[in-house]
Amino acid sequence: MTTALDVQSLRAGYGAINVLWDVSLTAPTGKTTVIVGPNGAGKTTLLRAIMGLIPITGGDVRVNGRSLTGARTWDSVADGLVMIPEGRMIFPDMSVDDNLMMGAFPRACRAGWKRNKAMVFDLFPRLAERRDQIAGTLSGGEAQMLAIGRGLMEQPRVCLIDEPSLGLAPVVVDEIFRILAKLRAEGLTIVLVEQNTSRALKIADHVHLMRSGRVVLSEPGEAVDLERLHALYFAHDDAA
Amino acid sequence: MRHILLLAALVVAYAGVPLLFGGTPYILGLIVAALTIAGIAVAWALLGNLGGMVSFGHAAFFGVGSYGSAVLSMKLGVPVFPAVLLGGLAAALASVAMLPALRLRGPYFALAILAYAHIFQILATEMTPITGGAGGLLSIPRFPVLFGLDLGGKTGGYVIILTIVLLSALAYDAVRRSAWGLALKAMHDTEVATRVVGVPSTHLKAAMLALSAFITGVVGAFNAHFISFLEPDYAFSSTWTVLPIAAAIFGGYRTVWGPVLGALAIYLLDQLLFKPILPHGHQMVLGVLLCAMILLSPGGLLPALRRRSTGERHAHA
Amino acid sequence: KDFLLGSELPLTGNLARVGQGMHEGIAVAIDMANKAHAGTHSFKVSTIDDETSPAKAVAAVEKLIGEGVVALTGGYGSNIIGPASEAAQKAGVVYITSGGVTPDLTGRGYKTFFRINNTDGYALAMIGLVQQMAAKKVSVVYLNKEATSNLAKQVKETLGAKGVAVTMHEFDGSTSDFKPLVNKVKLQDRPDVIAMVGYENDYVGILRAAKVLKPDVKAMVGVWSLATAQMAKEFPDLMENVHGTSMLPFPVEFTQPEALEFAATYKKLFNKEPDYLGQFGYVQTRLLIDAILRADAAGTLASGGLPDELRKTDAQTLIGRVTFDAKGDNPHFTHRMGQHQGGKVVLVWPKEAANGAMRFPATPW
Amino acid sequence: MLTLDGVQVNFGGVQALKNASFAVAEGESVGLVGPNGAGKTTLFNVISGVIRPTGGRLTFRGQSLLGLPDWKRARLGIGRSFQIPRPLGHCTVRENLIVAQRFGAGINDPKRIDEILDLLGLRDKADADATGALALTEHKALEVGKALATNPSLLLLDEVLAGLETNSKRAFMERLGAVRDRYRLALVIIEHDLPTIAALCPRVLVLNFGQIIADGAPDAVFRNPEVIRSYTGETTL
Amino acid sequence: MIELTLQALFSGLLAGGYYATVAVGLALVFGTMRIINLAHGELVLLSAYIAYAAESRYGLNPVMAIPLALLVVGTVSMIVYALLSRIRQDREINSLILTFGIGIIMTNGILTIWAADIHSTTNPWFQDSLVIADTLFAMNAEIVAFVGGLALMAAVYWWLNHSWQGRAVRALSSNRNAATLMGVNPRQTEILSFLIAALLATFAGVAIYTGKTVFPALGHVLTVKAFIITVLAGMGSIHGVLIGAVMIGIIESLTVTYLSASLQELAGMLLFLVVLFVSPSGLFGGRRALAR
Ligand SMILES: Nc1ncnc2c1ncn2[C@@H]1O[C@H](COP(=O)(O)OP(=O)(O)OP(=O)(O)O)[C@@H](O)[C@H]1O
Ligand SMILES: Nc1ncnc2c1ncn2[C@@H]1O[C@H](COP(=O)(O)OP(=O)(O)OP(=O)(O)O)[C@@H](O)[C@H]1O
Ligand SMILES: [Mg+2]
Ligand SMILES: [Mg+2]
Repeated sequence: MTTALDVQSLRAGYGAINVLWDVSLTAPTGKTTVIVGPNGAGKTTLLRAIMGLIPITGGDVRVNGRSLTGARTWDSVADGLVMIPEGRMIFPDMSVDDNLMMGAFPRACRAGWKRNKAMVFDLFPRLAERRDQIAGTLSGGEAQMLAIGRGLMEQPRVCLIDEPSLGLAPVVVDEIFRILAKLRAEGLTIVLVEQNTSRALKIADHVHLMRSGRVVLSEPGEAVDLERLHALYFAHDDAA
Repeated sequence: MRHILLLAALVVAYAGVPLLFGGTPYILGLIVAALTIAGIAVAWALLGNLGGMVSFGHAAFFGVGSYGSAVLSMKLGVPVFPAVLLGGLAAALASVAMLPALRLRGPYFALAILAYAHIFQILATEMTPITGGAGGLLSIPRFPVLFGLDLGGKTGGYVIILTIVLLSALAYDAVRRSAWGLALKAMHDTEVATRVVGVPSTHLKAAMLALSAFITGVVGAFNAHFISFLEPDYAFSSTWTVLPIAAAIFGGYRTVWGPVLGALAIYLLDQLLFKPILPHGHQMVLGVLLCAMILLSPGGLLPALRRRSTGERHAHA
Repeated sequence: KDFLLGSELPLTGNLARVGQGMHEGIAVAIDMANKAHAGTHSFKVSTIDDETSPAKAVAAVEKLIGEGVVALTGGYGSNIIGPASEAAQKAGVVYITSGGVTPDLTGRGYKTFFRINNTDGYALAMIGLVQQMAAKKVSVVYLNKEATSNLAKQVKETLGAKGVAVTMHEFDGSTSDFKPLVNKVKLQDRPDVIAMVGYENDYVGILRAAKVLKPDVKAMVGVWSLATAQMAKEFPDLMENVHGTSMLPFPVEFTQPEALEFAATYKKLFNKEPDYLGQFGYVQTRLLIDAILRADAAGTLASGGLPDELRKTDAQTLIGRVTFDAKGDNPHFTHRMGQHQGGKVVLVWPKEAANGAMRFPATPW
Repeated sequence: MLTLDGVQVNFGGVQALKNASFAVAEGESVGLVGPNGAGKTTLFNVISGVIRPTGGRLTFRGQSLLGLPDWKRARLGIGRSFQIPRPLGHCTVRENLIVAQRFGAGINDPKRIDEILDLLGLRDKADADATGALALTEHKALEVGKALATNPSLLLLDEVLAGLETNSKRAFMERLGAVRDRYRLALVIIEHDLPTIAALCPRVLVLNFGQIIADGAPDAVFRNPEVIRSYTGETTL
Repeated sequence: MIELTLQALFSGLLAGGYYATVAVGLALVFGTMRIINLAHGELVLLSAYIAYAAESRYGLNPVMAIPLALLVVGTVSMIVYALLSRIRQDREINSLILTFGIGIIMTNGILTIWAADIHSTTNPWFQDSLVIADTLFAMNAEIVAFVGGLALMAAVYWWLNHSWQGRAVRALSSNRNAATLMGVNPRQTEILSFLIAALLATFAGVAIYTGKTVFPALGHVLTVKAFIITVLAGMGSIHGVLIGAVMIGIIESLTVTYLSASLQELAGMLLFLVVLFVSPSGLFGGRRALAR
């Protein structure tokens, strides 16, 4: 089993505020790694740091054995490391269609844009209906679908997903988890941040619990017990 | 301690400067010109910082104020001081014509105001019977002699414009500290969110526009009576927009005194230092200065000085 | 003895070009005076750029007076000369200029204000030429600035009184495409002559539009910087046959020794042929220097005798005879009209000054 | 208290609301659910005056809201939150509430502001910059706080619980209930989390394609086949 | 008089072409970096002066001077970009002031190097008239400028809307972080759009040199006009620029023809205001979300 993503003693934050305190975790190739944790634990910050959206102040991130130190976001993306951010990170002034086309921007994905777009429209018919609408006027849930669809256009090899079910109607959440299960079956490396713990655990190969910028629990998916996990959410930060 | 310093500054400004430069009308004239720019700069910064509206057309208010006051005093015989206030009022009234522009944001607003300035200038040129057309108005009444002080002279003009600038800055400060100021600050980029908690944002912005226009109009009226001459190209010249903006930003437009400091610094440096050294290219130095300020201390001169003296960073607005 | 003169001129801003021209003329006058009086007197001029701004012109005048200048020569643009000369009047210092022609300036009756040219002189020349052409219909195309519209209106009134049909077309300084305007003249007015009153780039614009539209006119006439060597050189194919005010022909055919020396000095200092701006600047400064020397000799210079001495002026100059009336205006001022002919400027009006035949009807196309 | 009668909203070709009619009584709590893009947020925008309906009527306490600008509606007692938090620019948390209180409620009552801060657990963030240093939960709390500071009688909350982790969600929900009871507010809340809705609201409205397709008690509504097909899917209470 | 009207419309169209070629570079940078480059007019002017220098000194046809002008204007553009990219705080207003300062420096630099005289091409071909159907008159220079400008604008339009890089440029301006997540290299992309703006400025400069007169103060005039048209068009809309510019050109020439040439500026301004009040984000401004 190879390691697709290897985070070692990572430190990062926003300006003077440090958020991540020596975070270490790994995501094996072809498996689904789930990160859970209370609000403000630093999950999003971790994903951003991996992608290079915020500077890393300590530690290292390796993707397929290569260190990302000094690498820029766009280089990582070209190498197949993709993040699906929450729905606010769409291109608000562009049409739905152009948003999706931007997903195919990395050179390797350009050839397949037709097929991929058809697939996205198939998954989210709502987006097909709204393909010419300016993305900034989409409803919250529609924007979330767009962010996911756009990420799929990027043909990820390692995919970081931040709370894909946020603000979506229950039927669509079902659909999202079906997609995730399918991607997992296809052998994609997934790092999933999700608040909907019970559903996330169902597709998890491995689970990490983050709290206050630290990883406080790492277990294989089948070993995790929901009750215990929730208890840990609440436990006081003895380390802090 | 603060109060003593303040008092000392006031004494120096009101008594020291005229005593020192009373004999050199050239220098005093430059200081008056610099303070004229400072007055507009304060008004511009008030609109820009509190109202969140960048204007490229303050020349419109300046021109309307100066023409309003000049025409009132020349054609209707209104005494100069009331005429100056009425000139300010005329500029505030002119800002009412600009209310539709409040719907616009950012560069859209800035340019709409510029268009207004142009229109007012053309009106001043075309309304020959009232404004004297392209030839303008000559021999506009000067400020009168009051309490033995000839306010029409350089020293008198200095005292008047100094007072106008001080009062404007105080008004700015008062608004900024009020609940209105807080609401205005809150409106930046989040106007809808501010409205749904009950803030009548358009009214507030209109009030800021009118206040800014009023101050600019008064400054324009002062200038008309001080130099005793007007013509459309001069009264509505883009200089009255460009220099105050440069001054406000150079000095730090998010502070109350930055624009004043900026105007004095830019104008006096340019005229006293750069012009003698580089008679033709001195404006180039102004350009270099502006660029350097933006790159080295984007908050402006005043915040930079404060940082140096206190070692602390100052917050927004 | 050393004399310091002051000069306040637009060297930057909208009027930079004309300001520079006058500046050169002043420099030539100073240079020639220093040569003529070498050993006895010397002259210097302190120049301040007014940046084409009235307030800065006032400041400049105050500064120069503060430096102790004997008198001021310079100024361009009536709107700037107005306040600037007012500041000079207040200090009792002579201000002599050729840069502002509106009647308002001399209308103030200042004791210290002098000028060697005026709107009347330009209007006379333009009207004279148009009459020489026996034009029945004239279209005046003019810029909506003070000096230009005053001149245009004067031309209209005088020609109108003489039975010429005149139509007026005002335009704005920002106009860059004159085709609609010229087309209107071409199709609606059908004049014999198009008279233009504006600045250089307006002329280029109007002439270009006319060259494209080819209105059925017999002549194109203008004032100010039109019949100049500079224009002939920069726009050879546009200027052919165009008429404009010009004191001297080009290449300059000087006969008087003063004129020859002027041209030589100009060439030496600036390495180019003098143009009308330089001439005016030169003449006003020479007259000023003469008066200064007279006042100095009479011992009245320090006691404010310069204005009176200037008023006594009666001289033949490069621009003809100059005297000053009580208001400081030069009643003798009449301009001449030249025509671009094959890269040269030939004087064609008045008859006395003409050094060649007027080509008529003739247009650049 | 609030009645909507045939409210319509069109965005170009899109009909975001067609003929929406319902009423909310004083002190009543209503859950508003429906598929994504059903028009829920649009409905709030119409009620709070952020957008103008293309047709229909709406009244608040007998007074027509049509033609009334958004800020006047806030002063009448309609408070709302935004789905994507919108803290007021360049202000601290407390200043956010001060602006809302001064302008929305027309009073100056620091005690009440402290009360709201406590109630929403924002006390220790009171002087933090509202646009920068807040976590998601705190942003959502602030949204509620701004609305509360205007002294509303009707509170419109748009997905204030979304994205919260289960425990925080439960805690926040309890706070909301307490706030509502404390100030005797009428509440309309948009939420995709069915148990939360069921716990907070005795009545649920379901919107689909801009139309109200169900209205009633939660268990009844969530058993409606049309609601299941279009909205809840496999998820049950 | 139908002839008068037709010529007025034609002249307005051609004038609009000039306005558009000047404005489109500004609009591109405005649309892609949300930066109003107040030195854009000076860049255009610089190109015109390079053409002048090449023609007067080496007798080069102005069109042949385009590569040289492009080199100079492109280099200056890169300096402007390098300075702009150092701005961290209050980007919108500070970039305005920075480019304004650069504009002052350039205007005075041009004044120092080339003096205040007016210049235009001496090549007679550009001034020769072209007559269409005996009623429509134009200068060759105007036709060249119009056709060339149109072709360039069409190319830029296509690039921005249908090419991968062009889309990336728009994405970057819409949401910078999200764009990098799509693999967009921001710096490279911005430099590209700056260079294309420089190309447009170069062309516009040469077009103005051949069809109009140039003088140092012109840069500022061009910037203001271009800025107005850009705003009229709406954020970064290329076809909006063309339509807005032609609207302004035509309204101006109609005003000259039927009212007075001294009112043409007024007419343009009024048109500008009317459009903005009807549609606050310009003719083709993107509709942004109201409230979520
Ligand atoms: N732009 C920012 N500037 C300063 N601090 C920030 C910023 N964004 C987040 N933070 C802070 O960083 C910490 C971690 O935030 P982060 O968004 O990573 O948490 P999270 O685990 O993703 O939580 P959630 O479940 O709410 O999404 C929080 O305390 C938050 O306040
Ligand atoms: N300006 C607009 N132009 C076109 N369509 C719009 C516009 N604004 C909103 N819409 C559409 O109107 C519909 C209703 O949007 P609304 O935000 O009310 O949905 P919602 O019910 O709140 O959905 P969600 O649960 O996803 O937040 C959506 O399909 C949206 O795309
Ligand atoms: Mg998060
Ligand atoms: Mg919604």
